[in-house]
Amino acid sequence: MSAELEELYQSIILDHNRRPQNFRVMEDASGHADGLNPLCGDQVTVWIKLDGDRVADVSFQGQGCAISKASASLMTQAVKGKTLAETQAIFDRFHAMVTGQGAEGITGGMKALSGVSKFPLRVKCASLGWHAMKAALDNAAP
Amino acid sequence: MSAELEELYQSIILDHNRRPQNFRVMEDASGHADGLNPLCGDQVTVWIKLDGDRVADVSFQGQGCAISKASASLMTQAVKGKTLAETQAIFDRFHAMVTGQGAEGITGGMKALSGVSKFPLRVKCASLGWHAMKAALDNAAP
Amino acid sequence: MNPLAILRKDCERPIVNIDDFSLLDERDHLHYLDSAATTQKPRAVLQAMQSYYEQHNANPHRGAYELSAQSTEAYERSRKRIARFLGVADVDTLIFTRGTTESLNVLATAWGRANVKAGDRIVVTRMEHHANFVPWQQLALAVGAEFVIAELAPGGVLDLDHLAQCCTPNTKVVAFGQVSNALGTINPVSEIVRIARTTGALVVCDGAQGVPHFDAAVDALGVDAYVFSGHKMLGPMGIGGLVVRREILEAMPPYQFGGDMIALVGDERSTWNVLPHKFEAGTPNVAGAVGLAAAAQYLDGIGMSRVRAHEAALLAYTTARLTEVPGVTVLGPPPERRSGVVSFVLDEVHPHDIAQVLDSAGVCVRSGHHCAQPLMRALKVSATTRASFYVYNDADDVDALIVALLTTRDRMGLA
Amino acid sequence: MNPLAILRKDCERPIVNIDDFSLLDERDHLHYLDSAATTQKPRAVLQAMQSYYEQHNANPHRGAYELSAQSTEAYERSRKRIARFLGVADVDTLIFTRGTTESLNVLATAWGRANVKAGDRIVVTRMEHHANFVPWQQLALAVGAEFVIAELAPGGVLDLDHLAQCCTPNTKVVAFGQVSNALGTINPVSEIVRIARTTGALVVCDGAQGVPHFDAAVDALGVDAYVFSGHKMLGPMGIGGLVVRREILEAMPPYQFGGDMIALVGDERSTWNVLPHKFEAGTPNVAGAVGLAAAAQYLDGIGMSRVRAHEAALLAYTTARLTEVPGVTVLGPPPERRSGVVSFVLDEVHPHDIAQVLDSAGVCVRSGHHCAQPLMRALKVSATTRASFYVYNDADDVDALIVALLTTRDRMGLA
Ligand SMILES: Cc1ncc(COP(=O)(O)O)c(C=O)c1O
Ligand SMILES: Cc1ncc(COP(=O)(O)O)c(C=O)c1O
Repeated sequence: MSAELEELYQSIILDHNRRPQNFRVMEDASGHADGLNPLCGDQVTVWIKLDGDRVADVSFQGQGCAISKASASLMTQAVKGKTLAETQAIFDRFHAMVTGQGAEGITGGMKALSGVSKFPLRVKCASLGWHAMKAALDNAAP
Repeated sequence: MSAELEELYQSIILDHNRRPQNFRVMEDASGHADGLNPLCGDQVTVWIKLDGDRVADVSFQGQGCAISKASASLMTQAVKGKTLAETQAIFDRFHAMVTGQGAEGITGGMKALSGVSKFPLRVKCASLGWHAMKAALDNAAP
Repeated sequence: MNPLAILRKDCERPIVNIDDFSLLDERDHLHYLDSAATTQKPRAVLQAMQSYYEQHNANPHRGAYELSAQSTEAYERSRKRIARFLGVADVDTLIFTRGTTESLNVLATAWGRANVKAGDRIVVTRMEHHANFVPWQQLALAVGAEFVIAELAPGGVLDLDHLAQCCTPNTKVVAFGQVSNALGTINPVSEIVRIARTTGALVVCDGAQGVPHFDAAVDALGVDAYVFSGHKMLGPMGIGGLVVRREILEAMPPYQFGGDMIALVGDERSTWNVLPHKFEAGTPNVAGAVGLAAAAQYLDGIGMSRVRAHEAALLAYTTARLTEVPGVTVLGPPPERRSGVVSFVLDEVHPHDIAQVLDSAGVCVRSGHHCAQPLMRALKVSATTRASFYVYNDADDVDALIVALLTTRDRMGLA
Repeated sequence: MNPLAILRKDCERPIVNIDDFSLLDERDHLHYLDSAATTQKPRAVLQAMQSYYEQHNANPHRGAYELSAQSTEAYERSRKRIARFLGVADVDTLIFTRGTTESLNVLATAWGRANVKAGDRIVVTRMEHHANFVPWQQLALAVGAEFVIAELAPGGVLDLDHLAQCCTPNTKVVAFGQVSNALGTINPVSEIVRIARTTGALVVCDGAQGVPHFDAAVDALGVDAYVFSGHKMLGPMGIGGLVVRREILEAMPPYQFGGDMIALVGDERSTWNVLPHKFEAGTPNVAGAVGLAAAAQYLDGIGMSRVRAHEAALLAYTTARLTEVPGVTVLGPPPERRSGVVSFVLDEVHPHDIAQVLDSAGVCVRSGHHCAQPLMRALKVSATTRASFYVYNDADDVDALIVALLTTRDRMGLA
């Protein structure tokens, strides 16, 4: 078992995979969007509720690997309660981290996703929920 | 210049190429047929006049390389006046010769075509007029 | 010996000299279990292509010089060699294509557009690879035909009764795989053909997972069209074939237009060359054909019955050892009705994560929908993990797979 | 030095190390003058393919394991390398195909069937290769469009006035070759594009004889679609490309259906993957792409301006020396407007016989219609003899050609 693999499947990731946060349908969302990885069939839906320019609530559902599920779960934790500008900044930091451009400014559980950068094939898995979140924001009725 | 090439372009071949025999349209033919080699664009038409089961007259026209032209010219000489059965036998002997199965029973000018067997690519050239002759016989109104 | 040891012994060594496969030879700890996706190539295949380029490279068919004649000869000799391997007597009915996908698209487009009309019916099976599903689905949508899927019976086999119901008199195409790439299911071709022949349909067999693994004996199958890929049978990428009964090929319009496939090109109309050229527009992939012929030669050297037996032995050993891994469910029919493919799910672990952990142990397996989304839906899984065997695999590969699966459970925090 | 000696000096040596080309290196007396049909391959190209198979061979795109990732990486890196060579900035608009013929068929079928209607007009030129003629002709016949041929002006160049007349407002396609394979004529692309842009037509440039011989700078051409073949630019057989402006590609329906090109496959409908995958159904020819990237690398190493200059020098020397052969007429425009191609007829000798005698002197030239029957009709010849040059040719090859032509006259009994 390589050290890189240890880092990929940290216990935080496994926990979020087993017990994903905010893993539910949201009836009164301002917007939602689907994400699909045609290569592996993974699929996620993200719901967003806005309160002014703040993410009042965010949730997701879908099927996918541990990385995609944990990453979506961590995403919901990271952006809930944040302003749109903050959300964008978090997205950018996440993206920089998983594509190997450094983990600057990353806080909390999201750090556990840093191992992904060593596995370029898994960047898509880790990003699936994040891109769906961005798309849900774009779709959101203000 | 290889010996094989000398044999391919014997002077009989060159003569028939320059002054092909029976190189004319036949108005009162019993049948005619076209031959085409799509690779090189060579093309020939052969006319046949039958008298009972005898080839009373045969002619050709077209454009092609020295081998195809000389071979068609020699073909007309070989089959003119022959019965259908004799024509078939001559065709078979010609075919055996150019495909390298021996020149048994080959007489007259046709011998000059034996060099073709060393050049598999030219068998198609040499055969063009012969196949058209066979097709013209098939088309011929008896 | 205990039963497991006997099973292991039956597949203890590969049935080829592993030196023949540089990639496997040089990476000692690589356990390549993804041959259903693509196979590794023996040196003989790479060497044949290299020699062609170094000794005979020229554009075939169009040159009056010797080098071009050699190229033509290399190409057409390859066609003969492959036709012999396939059991196809009428050599010119073997058309070279890029592979299975292209072959099926040729049929669905060139034959399909000319022969399938609104109200007609096209029948495929639930277990088809997308390549033998989407072209027919799209043909049906384009012409307004009905697209019908013959479903599975329990156990991942085709429901022949349902197939028979699907085959109504207006059925114009019945397309099925010889072997499912996702499950390994070997389909009963002669029964399928018998059912399909109750209609006037074109009977199409996707042999992509057939010809690499047993004697395909294509002529004896009694189908109208048979398709395959070179890269799945030790051959190079970018070459494969389409075999169609001569009358059908002759009546079919060309698929692509250009050099070599024409007879006369007029300003307004054109006419076509004879078979096989009519269906091979443009400069052919001579080196690819030469490589594929070398692969056929190599497989004949082993003997297809030995290939089949070796895969069956690997499958039996794997099946036995998988019982050691808690939570594994193998999909599809029992091993006797499968080729060398094990498609499985592991409770609580996503196939993608399995493949990842296995990879770090040098075990290459495929995870995902295996280009068979319609099948995944019917099986109610989003993806599976698939290990597939070939001539260079042996019991060591299976052992590595089992150990890595146990590690995966561990790694994913399962008790 | 006399003028001829100066011309000879300018092309005295090949601009590559001839050791790089095994076939030419080992057959000392071979004068390969048929590169317009297909080129010889440098070792670097063969080596790149071999290394791929020996080190990274796996099915790309679909695997979660490292080897498959390497294969994907090799494939996509090749796409980037070739796009750079072509001068194409939007990498994903470079679609890999089998070659020029397939690329043009993709356009004529996928784009054409969706966009060309009865009463529309399709314009091609008189000098097109069958690959850029017959697909459009057949599209026109299939949909009831008008198929119009822009004729030549005297001297084997395109008649731009006639082209302008042909380009009526209902014109939906203007398809032309960058360079004529039969005559070597270099077409004035920017003027053709300017004329074609007076309509709303899809402007298609067949670059099969362009990109091997000078800097193609595809983006700068201002065309909508550009097509080419790998085997004519030192690359392997079985690979080539299609570059289309992104908006057009995105709006265009897929050409073939199967694995990799799909997003979701439903029982009734399917959706497609993003570019470039949407147009690359089935297992790609990774080794072919890798080989083609190596060819691009090799050509960049020489420098395309040197390639062009060397061919021009060979052409000048050949043109001068051909005057020594009685009865030769060179077809097409003056050398300045030609790439490295000499297409000629010799009084009283059929091209096939010329090629035969030349072959026995080791001189490989092409004889025939060069897949350009419509052009041959206009030139009122049934066939020509064509010598075509590339980076490995030199003055010796030209000398051998001239001597062999004199022998031919002799051999054919001409005074
Ligand atoms: C059963 C089956 N059909 C079709 C295909 C498609 O083959 P290719 O990708 O070589 O065109 C495959 C392999 O991917 C397959 O396994
Ligand atoms: C100008 C031109 N277009 C198209 C083609 C066809 O290319 P390919 O046979 O590689 O598909 C050729 C070469 O034969 C050519 O020279």
